[in-house]
Amino acid sequence: MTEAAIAARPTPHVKDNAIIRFENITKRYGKVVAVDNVNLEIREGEFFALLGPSGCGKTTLLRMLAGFETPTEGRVFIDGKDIAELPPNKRPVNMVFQSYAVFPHMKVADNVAYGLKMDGVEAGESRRRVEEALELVKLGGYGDRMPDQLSGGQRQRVALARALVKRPRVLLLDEPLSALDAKLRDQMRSELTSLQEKVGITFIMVTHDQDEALAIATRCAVMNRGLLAQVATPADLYEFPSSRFVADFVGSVNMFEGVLADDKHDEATVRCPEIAAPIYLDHGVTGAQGSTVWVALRPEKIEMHKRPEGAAPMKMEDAPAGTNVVPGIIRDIVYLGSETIFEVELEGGRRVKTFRSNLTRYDQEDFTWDEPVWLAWHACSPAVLLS
Amino acid sequence: MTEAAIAARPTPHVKDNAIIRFENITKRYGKVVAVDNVNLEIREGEFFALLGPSGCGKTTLLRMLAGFETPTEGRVFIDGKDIAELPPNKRPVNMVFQSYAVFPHMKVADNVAYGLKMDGVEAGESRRRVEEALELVKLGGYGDRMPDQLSGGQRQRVALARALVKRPRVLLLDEPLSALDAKLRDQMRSELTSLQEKVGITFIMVTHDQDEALAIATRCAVMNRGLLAQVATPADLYEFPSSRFVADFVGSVNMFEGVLADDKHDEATVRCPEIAAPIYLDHGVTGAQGSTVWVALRPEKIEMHKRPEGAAPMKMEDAPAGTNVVPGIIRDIVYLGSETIFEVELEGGRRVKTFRSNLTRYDQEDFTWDEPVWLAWHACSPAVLLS
Amino acid sequence: MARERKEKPGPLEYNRRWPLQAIVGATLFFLYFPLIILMVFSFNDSRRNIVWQGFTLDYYEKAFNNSSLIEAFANSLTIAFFCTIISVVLGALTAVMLWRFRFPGKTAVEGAMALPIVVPEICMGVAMLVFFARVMPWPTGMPWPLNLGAIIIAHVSFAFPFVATVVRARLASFNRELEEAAKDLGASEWRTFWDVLVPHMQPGLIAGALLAFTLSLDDFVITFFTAGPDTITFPVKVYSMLRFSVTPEVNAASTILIVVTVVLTAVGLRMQDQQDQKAKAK
Amino acid sequence: MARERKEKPGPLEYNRRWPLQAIVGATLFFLYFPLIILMVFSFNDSRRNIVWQGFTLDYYEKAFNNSSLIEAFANSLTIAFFCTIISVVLGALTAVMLWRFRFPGKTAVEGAMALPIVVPEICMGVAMLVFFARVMPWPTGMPWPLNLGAIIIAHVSFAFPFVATVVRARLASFNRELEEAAKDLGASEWRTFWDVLVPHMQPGLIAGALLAFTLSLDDFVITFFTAGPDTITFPVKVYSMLRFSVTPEVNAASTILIVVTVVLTAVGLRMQDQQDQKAKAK
Repeated sequence: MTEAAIAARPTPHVKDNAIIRFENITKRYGKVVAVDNVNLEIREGEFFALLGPSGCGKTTLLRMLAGFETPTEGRVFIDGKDIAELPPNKRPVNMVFQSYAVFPHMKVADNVAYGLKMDGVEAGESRRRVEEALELVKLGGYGDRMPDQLSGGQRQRVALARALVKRPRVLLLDEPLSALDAKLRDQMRSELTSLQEKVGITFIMVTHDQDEALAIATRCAVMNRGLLAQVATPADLYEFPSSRFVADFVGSVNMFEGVLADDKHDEATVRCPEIAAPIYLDHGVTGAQGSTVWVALRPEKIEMHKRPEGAAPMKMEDAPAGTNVVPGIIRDIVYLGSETIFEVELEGGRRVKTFRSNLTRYDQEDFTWDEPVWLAWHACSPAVLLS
Repeated sequence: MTEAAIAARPTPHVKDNAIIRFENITKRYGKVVAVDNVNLEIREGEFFALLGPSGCGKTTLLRMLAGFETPTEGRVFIDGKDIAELPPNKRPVNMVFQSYAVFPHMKVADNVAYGLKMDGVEAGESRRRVEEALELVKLGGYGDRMPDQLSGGQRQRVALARALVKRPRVLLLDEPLSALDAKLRDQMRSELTSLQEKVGITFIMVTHDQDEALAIATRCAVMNRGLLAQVATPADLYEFPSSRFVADFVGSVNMFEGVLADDKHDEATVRCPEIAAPIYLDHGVTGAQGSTVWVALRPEKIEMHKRPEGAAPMKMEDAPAGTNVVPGIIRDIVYLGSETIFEVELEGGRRVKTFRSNLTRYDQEDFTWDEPVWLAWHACSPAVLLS
Repeated sequence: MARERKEKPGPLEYNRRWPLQAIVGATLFFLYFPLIILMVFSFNDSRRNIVWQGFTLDYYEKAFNNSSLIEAFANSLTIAFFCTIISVVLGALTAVMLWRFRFPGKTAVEGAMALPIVVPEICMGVAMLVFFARVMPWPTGMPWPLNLGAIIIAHVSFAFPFVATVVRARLASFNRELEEAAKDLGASEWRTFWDVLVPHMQPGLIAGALLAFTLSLDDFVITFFTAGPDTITFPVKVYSMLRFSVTPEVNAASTILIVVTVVLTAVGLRMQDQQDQKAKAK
Repeated sequence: MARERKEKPGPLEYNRRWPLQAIVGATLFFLYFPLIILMVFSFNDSRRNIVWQGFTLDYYEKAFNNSSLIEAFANSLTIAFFCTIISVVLGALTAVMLWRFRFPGKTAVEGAMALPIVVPEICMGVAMLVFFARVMPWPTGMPWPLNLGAIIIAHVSFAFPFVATVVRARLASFNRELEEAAKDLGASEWRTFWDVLVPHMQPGLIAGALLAFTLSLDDFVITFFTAGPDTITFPVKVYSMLRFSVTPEVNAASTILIVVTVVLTAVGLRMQDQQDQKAKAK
């Protein structure tokens, strides 16, 4: 169940040792449980993402690493050492804050040098390392500027340089891209990954944006209401979600509730009231027969074919082996340029979303409103969820 | 050159008459030219979008219709009548403001009834129409709420109802979706289109978001620095842009500068310094031979194939007829779940972007970092731009 | 989420900082001690003693039976009432004008507006004295409340800039699209003003009115210089009582004035808070 | 874009509203007239006449040669200086405490803080008089500047709440992530306070200091009640000069006080504006 469709990013700098270990971490604020018995290991060299909706506890977890929150129960280890007693200014981690928190009354160079000054690094050495850090984030020559002369993206680079110049064991990033506009966000996304590859430091990022997590991270933890929902690589998260919450939160999905009708080692059948025909799967489900399951089907994995109105109804048996086919009618078309989103109404009234890339400029198969179509998907495409 | 790949939204309610006509409209603020000699007709029943970057003059144009700006030169007609002299409160148009501008000290029903009260509509009739308008925007029963008890999306519906209850000839929408969060935006997008189909009133929308314009509008005008860059349907805008500005602003694009080497009626060749082989096109370009042109290639229209390292270099001549093929090496992979973005470096160092839908969960062709590939595109895929 | 919680560290964190607590606590006590003594001794059953002799309301009774004190209080309320009305109208007009229009010399007007807030009151007093004594003497012997005219004018001159400032600040948060929306829906300029702008200004108008009222009620210096011999206000009366000796009656009168002022201000602040919270909820 | 421009309708639009212009213009003129007369007549070459007799600086010369006026001015500056220092320290501490910590009775302390701003000054004056006359008499005959102690304490008691209010408002805009960033980079609590919080408070501290200085410099009522016979401040001196008669010398002295105050305030506002614009640029 965990074979990814897409090659993982090559990560020669990821080592086997767990640089961070959360052990039975719980955090309560009065009666509210913000983090609920989390166990998690993060390996050295990873670019790890904590992903989840707001209020899921991801920021609390990150702030525990920085030392701004203390766990109610459980222990946090960095490099195998329990850091419960260390105040924020004594920990071998540094943080890039959501607002960047660049000191507004200090020059860029003084901002970057601040951490070194606190460590008592000698002036010449400090100057050299500041220079180096600014070069690293492509701000060489900006040392004499004041923060109010910088753009948002540049201020973020200052915050990055200021944290990296201290050569932390782990760099923490709190929603690093949320304050940037769309174009800059795409650019910083790839810069962050190449920066991490260059410095080889473990990065841990908190984000609520699934695109961001999928694109940047080597591994993600999805959180919901204080609990870890799933920890996996981006591709595994998207293609093999462990629950309805993950399937729904990461990407767009068509979800059908059904009953497990037949379950063998290498095939299974699910009957969903919303789909006339049973859904055929080419793998087993390891669930009790007759139990309720959910079938999650990604829109890009559904093919759409013309269904001539007069033609004899295609039977499921006639479909190519290993394919599920259901009839429907196109009810809405949203053209987005590179792709088009179709909303197809099945016979029972359920609407199913499907994407199509617009691969050619003309002569494209010409679907229109209220046109009858076949929807087809391969038996390996749906993910079956037990919770 | 204007045959769309995608069927346009069926629009039986669009009539032939021009409900709005801008005639040589220019607006200057001191020395700044905000709108520069614009001529534009909008037909009755259209959902028209004014699209462009901020400062392009689109909002000024909209505000001229509402009466909040007066043109420096030129004339504006509604239903064939010059409306230059009409103040805002006498015009047969209504507006939904960017901030919604719901009166905070009035109940929802009083907000919606305000315009009717100004028109002297009798109380019983007014109550009936307010009720009807609230039903239309799915806010039936919300009449007694105060605006501060409503969510952002609900407040927008109030603004819509307040404008529609006056049965204007034209409804103006100023960035209607920009203040909503991503999920709500998708939902309101489809609600806006179905609302417009239901009431049959001409809608004119200002937006800076190309996805929004493509998805909602029946026709768009792209503006740049006060000038009309192109007026077309969404599909024509995306597939047949008239200039580099439009190609770049609407969607993602790979743009190559080149020289028109050969130009016949039904084929043409462009030589681009960044691509080793000449680009072959299956249509003529109506440009002078030897002139500079730009080839715009959308990322989803580029196919990617494996290129075994040891194998003999494929020659352009060996490619299937009507296909352009160039070798490259994958430099970056951004996995986004439903699709993956590849950045491929050509031999000269130029990077080309291409999208691939992730159509199956496993057994997918497995591309990885630094892998040699062929990029291929059909001769009909690139758009050639003369400006 | 966590972001919200970290704003409120527990009491524990504060207790660790007891030196700070001690300093500030002592300061507050020391600085408020005089006021507390003033109030406490208005209930002390002794004319001259600073030692507590027992609780009494005698001095309040005396104060209420002192007809000249009551007359002064009536004068003060009348002056404050008229001053408030005039100040709110002028202040609101000025604020709207400064907010709305561009005109030559706008900056100068804005600066001039702030003057009465800044100018030392003794100087304002002298200026009023010179003005009403020499340039434009207010006719004497006029029937009440016309005899208070000079004082009212003087009070308006320092109160209305405060109103204008408060209303101007309120206007800064006005969303001009509301105005455009009203016009778009068919309202005339005048209707737009009443239906949209005035409701928005309302909290500012109320706050400004309360401010003008208390400023007028409490003023001593300017009134002292402007008032003729036959128009005594409450603060002036308290002052003149002091000239003979500090009696508990003075304490009682002062306490009444303090309570009236504090209550008015508290009501004003509460109203503004409610408006602010409503605005936030939006 | 258009959005910005619509905020500034041309002068034309304003001119259409001339009745408004006329009302407000007349008001401003009428209300400022007394102040203008006061200043103009300090240059008038006549002792008693309200008609212009010619320009002279005689009365300024006289004022500068009046040694008791100069002494009063020196006293005023000294009092204002000490009052400012103490008020800024106490005010800033109070503001930080109220902003930072939760503790039992916080709301009460916040309310109490506002009291001296609200309480009528005549009552403050009476309270100070009672306090220093009876409860804790300030030793007389002490060397300068110790003899000013009572006045300084009285001034601090009404000035420091203003400082606290200004600094508290400034702190509201503080981004707590800055503080966390400093700690994250290795700074101790104390260094964080000096390196991050104090620089942020700076404009508030300056504005508060200027406010305290002018409040102290200009105060008449409270000083009048607190001061012993041998400690005269500038406003009290002006008042005592008035008791004899309104001479152009008084006008000159008042004008000097006005100019000092207005200049100080203008400088303070300018500094705050610059800081605000910097903050906006971010």
